[in-house]
Amino acid sequence: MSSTHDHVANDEPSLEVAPRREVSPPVQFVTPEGEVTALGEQHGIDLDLARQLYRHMSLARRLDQEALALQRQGELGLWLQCWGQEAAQVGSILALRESDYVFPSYREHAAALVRGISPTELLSQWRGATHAGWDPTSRNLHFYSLVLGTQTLHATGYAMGAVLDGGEHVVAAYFGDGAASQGDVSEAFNWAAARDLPVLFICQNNQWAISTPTSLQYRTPVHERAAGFGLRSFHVDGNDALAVHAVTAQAADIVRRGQGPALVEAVTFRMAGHSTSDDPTKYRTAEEFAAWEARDPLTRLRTLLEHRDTEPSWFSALSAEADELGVEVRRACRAIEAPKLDDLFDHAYAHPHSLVDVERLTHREFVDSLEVAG
Amino acid sequence: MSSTHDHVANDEPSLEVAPRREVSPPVQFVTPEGEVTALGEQHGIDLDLARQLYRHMSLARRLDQEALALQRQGELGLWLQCWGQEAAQVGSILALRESDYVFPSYREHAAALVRGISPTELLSQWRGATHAGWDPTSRNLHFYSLVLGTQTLHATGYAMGAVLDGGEHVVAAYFGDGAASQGDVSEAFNWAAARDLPVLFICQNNQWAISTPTSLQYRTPVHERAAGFGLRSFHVDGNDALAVHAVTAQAADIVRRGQGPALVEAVTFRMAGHSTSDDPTKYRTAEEFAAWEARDPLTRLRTLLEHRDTEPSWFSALSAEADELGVEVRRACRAIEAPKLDDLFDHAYAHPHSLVDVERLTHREFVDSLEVAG
Amino acid sequence: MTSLDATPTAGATPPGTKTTTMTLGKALNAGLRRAMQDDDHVVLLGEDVGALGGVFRITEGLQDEFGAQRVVDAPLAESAIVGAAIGLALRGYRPVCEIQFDGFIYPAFDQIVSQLAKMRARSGGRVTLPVVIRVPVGGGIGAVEHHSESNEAYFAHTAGLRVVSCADPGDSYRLIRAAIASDDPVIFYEPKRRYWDKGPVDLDAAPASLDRARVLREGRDVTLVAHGPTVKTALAAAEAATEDGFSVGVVDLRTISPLDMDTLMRCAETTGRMVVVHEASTFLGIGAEIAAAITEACFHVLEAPVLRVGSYNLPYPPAKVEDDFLPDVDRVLDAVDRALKF
Amino acid sequence: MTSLDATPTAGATPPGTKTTTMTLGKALNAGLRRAMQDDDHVVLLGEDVGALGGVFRITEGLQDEFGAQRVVDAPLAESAIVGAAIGLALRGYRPVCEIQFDGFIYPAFDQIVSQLAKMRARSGGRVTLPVVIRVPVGGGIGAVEHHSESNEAYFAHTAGLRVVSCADPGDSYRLIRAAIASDDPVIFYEPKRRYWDKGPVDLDAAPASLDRARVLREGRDVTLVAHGPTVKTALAAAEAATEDGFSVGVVDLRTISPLDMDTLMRCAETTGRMVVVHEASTFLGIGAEIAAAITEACFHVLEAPVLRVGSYNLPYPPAKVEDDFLPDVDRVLDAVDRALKF
Ligand SMILES: Cc1ncc(C[n+]2csc(CCOP(=O)(O)OP(=O)(O)O)c2C)c(N)n1
Ligand SMILES: Cc1ncc(C[n+]2csc(CCOP(=O)(O)OP(=O)(O)O)c2C)c(N)n1
Ligand SMILES: [Mg+2]
Ligand SMILES: [Mg+2]
Repeated sequence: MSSTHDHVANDEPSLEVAPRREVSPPVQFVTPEGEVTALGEQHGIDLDLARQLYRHMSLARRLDQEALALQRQGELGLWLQCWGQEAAQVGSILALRESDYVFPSYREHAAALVRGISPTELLSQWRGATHAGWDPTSRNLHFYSLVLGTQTLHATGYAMGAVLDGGEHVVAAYFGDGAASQGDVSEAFNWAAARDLPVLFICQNNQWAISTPTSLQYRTPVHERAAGFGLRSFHVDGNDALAVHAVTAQAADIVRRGQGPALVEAVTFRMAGHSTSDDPTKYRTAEEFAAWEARDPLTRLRTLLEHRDTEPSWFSALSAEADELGVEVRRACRAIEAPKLDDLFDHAYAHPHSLVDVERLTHREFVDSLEVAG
Repeated sequence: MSSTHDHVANDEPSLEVAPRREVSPPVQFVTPEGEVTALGEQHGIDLDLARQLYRHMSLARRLDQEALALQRQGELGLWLQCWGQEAAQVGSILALRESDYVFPSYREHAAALVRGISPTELLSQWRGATHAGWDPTSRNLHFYSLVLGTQTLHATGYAMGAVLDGGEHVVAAYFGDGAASQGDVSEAFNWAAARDLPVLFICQNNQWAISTPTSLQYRTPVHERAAGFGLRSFHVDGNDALAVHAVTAQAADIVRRGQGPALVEAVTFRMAGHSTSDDPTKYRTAEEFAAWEARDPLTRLRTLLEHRDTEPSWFSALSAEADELGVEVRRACRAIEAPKLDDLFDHAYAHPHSLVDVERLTHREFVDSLEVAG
Repeated sequence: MTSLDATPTAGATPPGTKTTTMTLGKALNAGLRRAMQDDDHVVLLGEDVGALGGVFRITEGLQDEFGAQRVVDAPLAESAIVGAAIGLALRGYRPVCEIQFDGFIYPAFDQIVSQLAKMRARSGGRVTLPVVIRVPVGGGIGAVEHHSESNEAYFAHTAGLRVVSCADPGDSYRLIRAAIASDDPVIFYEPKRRYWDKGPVDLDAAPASLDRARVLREGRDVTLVAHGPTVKTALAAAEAATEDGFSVGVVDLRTISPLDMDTLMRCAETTGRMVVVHEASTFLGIGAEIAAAITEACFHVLEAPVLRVGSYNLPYPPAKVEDDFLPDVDRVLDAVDRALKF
Repeated sequence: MTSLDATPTAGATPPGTKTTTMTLGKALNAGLRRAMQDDDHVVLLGEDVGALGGVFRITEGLQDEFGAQRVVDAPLAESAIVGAAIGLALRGYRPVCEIQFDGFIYPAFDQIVSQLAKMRARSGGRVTLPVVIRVPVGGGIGAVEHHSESNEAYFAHTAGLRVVSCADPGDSYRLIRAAIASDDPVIFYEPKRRYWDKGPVDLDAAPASLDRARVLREGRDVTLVAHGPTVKTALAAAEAATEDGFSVGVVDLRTISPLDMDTLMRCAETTGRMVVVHEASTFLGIGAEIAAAITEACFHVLEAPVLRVGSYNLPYPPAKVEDDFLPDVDRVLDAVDRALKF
């Protein structure tokens, strides 16, 4: 192809679309040391809110620890800790209205507690007694979605319905840094953006998807990607509950006013292994853990509150409340009963299904025959 | 939740990631009227290249028209015209090396002709004689992919293999504005970007996906989305063959030098209906068509060449060449023979498969029994 | 849990006062319109279902009548279409999705199989997902690859879904309305090569049952079982067999999940011989299930094994050879002969 | 077209010189290592297959040995994993994908069914895609939803794929190597609740055949047909039946597509009674195909219908009730009884 240009000419002007300016740092109101940043001062620190956040976070952490212990004792089949992500969850869900429907992923225990999900409801799935522990309409919190990213499309459709119904809405969907790689999530970004749907995407970027670090997952942070689809985009220190709350509130406000979907990327860390089956020492260092331990979301808020005159008695009352919760979690867990397969035949279809009816009968007869025999 | 902030406060500073600056206009070297733009002058206009581009584009248009006629005569089952997209296709594929493996979608007839695909190879699929008309390795051009977007992931994997092999590579994948909405395409962007793979994505944005306009497909143009994933991003007037060539060459150069994947969005128009089964008057206006007719990629280049002293004899020689191609297309099409089902039993598996063996026999026996009977 | 069956008999459409003749495609269009008029929570979504009315014009005129909020041209992403439908259903809507062609349903497979099918069971019966996924299905129209597949077995094997296949205009009108009225998710197959077939449609007819097959023709010697596009083939074969002196019955399955075993057993008992005809490949096609289940239920009355006529274990071939690939009258008659010879 | 069968008999692994005892999981690991040593075009990709060695540790140590370019931690996207594997195969590689759990294969369904399965046929036999998709499959480990499914029927019904299911350590070692050596795409099922079962593995054994079942136990009265996790169940049931005085044979299918009909027919002829056992739901499970095909082939020698023991037509239930859901020795024996009573 002799007549073509030498296209490697280096003196040629760039024809490229100007690359985006540097990544914007996450919004931070309170430093890991508990100091208020300039932005935090500008925004103002609401101590009542801070205490409310701290309380929910403390209770969530206690539940998480109890559940871990219960799994180790064989009372739960599996547990996925939310340790380290309490600020990202509590800060974001508290910034929504209770009427806002929320689609969690599967690690949003702190968010679920804020919405009033009881220990029984929360643990029954992990005890193997049910696939979904609660009635989603009662608290406007959908049950967990385990197939990664699928819930972002459910949120998109739910938001379409909300628009058809009229009024102001925010429909929120939580997902992780790993789930963000699924095509479903991009399809949800795209549809929500194309039709200005009131979806608020909340990505907890906890640096890991099981053993896969974000460096292998993507080239640009998730909020950059979302902006590329035309979403309003937010980037926040996910271990700073006050910042997460403010950012989520602002994003939700945009969404609620019909200005299209938005995404909040909360930068945080999964302190535990992926689940109780995981061994994180296989793929990450003690240094990384230590660095994030120093950024603990509870410590930071406690320091701030202590500096700002919250009484020790307030903390000890909270501690007692957490102890009570611990007792309740242990009691509730052990009390969860296994369902009967017999009942499950009623749950798969809304209308009678002849095959299921036959199989229900076959199963009953078989069980009866065993009882007769044995 | 009385203690929470009033988060709708309008005097609050914005916590949002700064939105991207305005969309960059597409690169243009030659205006629809055939004038060279300042950027075109700066880059330099290579008349030999312009003639080469014009020749391929003319031949492609002729083939396209002949195929349309053949479909109307019942010789082809279906045809999807590339009318209007000749510059986007010829300009881009000519900027690649012949050793660069290319994954087309299904409308890349002009690109296929440049790569030496014969009329027989090109038409046999649309005559219903085969699903894939050519040997992909012989011209480094994969056959068409009809399931939208799937080929972008094949390109990604192919590029992984190329990296394993070592050396400098560009693996190209064509797709449309509609296909870009598929999760697969986003997954390909993401993987290619995360691992710096040598993939060049070429999106022909022809404004429509069957009856769906881009305004319903997305909020931001595809090159913006790609940039969000971390791809090097280009935006070009897809009806300006010289600009498409230069932009693709520059993008390919970046990719070849291992600087990661890039995307070229070529803005063009599907002049015909989606396919010969489609009726575009159902969903778009005559004005829109007329506006794009005025931006015809061939006219523009012809005007330029005429202004720059290309002899009329050169055009008439080309016209004669196109006539010859027309004759060959008609001949070739009618000569394409239907395969035998019998042979297809050999193509589904590489190794013997007992069920297929049995069915091959059953089929033969059945056919024989009919012959005996009838 | 209430039965959806509003009709006393599950036989052929009873003639009503408003019976008119129309194509199967138009009957579906009428059924969709009627459902949208009756319930403003019915919304349609899919690729090109709006101004174009879908590539087969099944939704023609509906966007004009009901607006772009209820007849939604979706972005080009099948997973998103089904995923969004699930969300709409969670919000109380009754979405009807169109998948443009059979071969393009696979990007939505995860949303269908992991979410749509299982969400009710997952929720312990608390969540109801009245979603219909309409799929123009099957071959015989000379189309390119991916436009002629028959994939009902995948969904029939998936617990939590209902799978319906319509065969003629009158019944299609009744079945699509029943599918939309169902609180269970339904995969609704439309035989694309029969879209232009005409037949009587009673616009007053009640929605059909979603668990009853139709005996279109009683027989004494052999029963042919078909659904969707092969019902017409089976009827033609039965007619041809009459000329050879055999009495061949025809059953239109209508619902593939669940199967109407009562009707199938009754026919098997009557004829002792059964041939299942479908366009999907025989290996693990619905004929395998019918053969296995009928053999178990009617072992002592069967005079021959239940035979299957389907397509071969090959990807759908290029259009020029599809006639040899699809079951046709000759192949059905051949199977009838074989059944009779056992 | 050459047969992959390098072994003279398709029976149990013949004892070799390098026979050692290891778990099924370790045997697969050894098979993968061996394949990677023998051919540097073998590459692994999947979620967490690198430093972690996969959630079941089947790829443990392989990234250390062969590097991160040949043992690739993929981004979290199954469609991309299979799509990229297709591209790698087009470039001349032999990719082996890991899908983390059975229930997460569906996002890749389109790439598997429309692309991987059909590309060779599409190309008229010009393109070869030696891709293996490894899937830890089935229930019985007390897992949460989506981690216990059995979905082999979807892929067995898909022309263009081979479907393999391994059952014990020695055979798994031979089958995984055969799958990687195959020029056809293979869906390779690993019975996750048997990963920790120990057995002899002959590291010198040749790769297994991909079209032969194994008769693990000859019987005179009834033949049990199983694959993957239910092979052990079937063996236990056969053992128990002996105590009641019955001679029950066991066939391990090993390959589900194609089925080894010769072996199945021979067994059906010997015993006249057959029971198929699998974890997938019976409705349109592989047992349906075996019942239909065996009944057609052996109609006159069958003394009872081919019976099926599988799970029910429900989404996989919560772990606490999975023992009632899965076929166990009691349910197999019940079917044996029923078969004997016909
Ligand atoms: C479609 C799908 N593929 C694979 C899995 C298995 N899996 C469960 S969690 C997980 C990692 C998720 O990472 P991320 O989204 O970052 O969430 P995190 O666990 O960090 O909260 C994987 C691979 C799954 N649940 N769904
Ligand atoms: C997965 C999938 N869904 C639907 C289709 C049907 N279909 C074929 S072409 C097309 C429109 C494609 O638009 P675009 O990507 O913009 O390409 P263009 O036709 O404009 O070249 C559609 C919906 C398909 N081929 N694949
Ligand atoms: Mg994560
Ligand atoms: Mg387009």
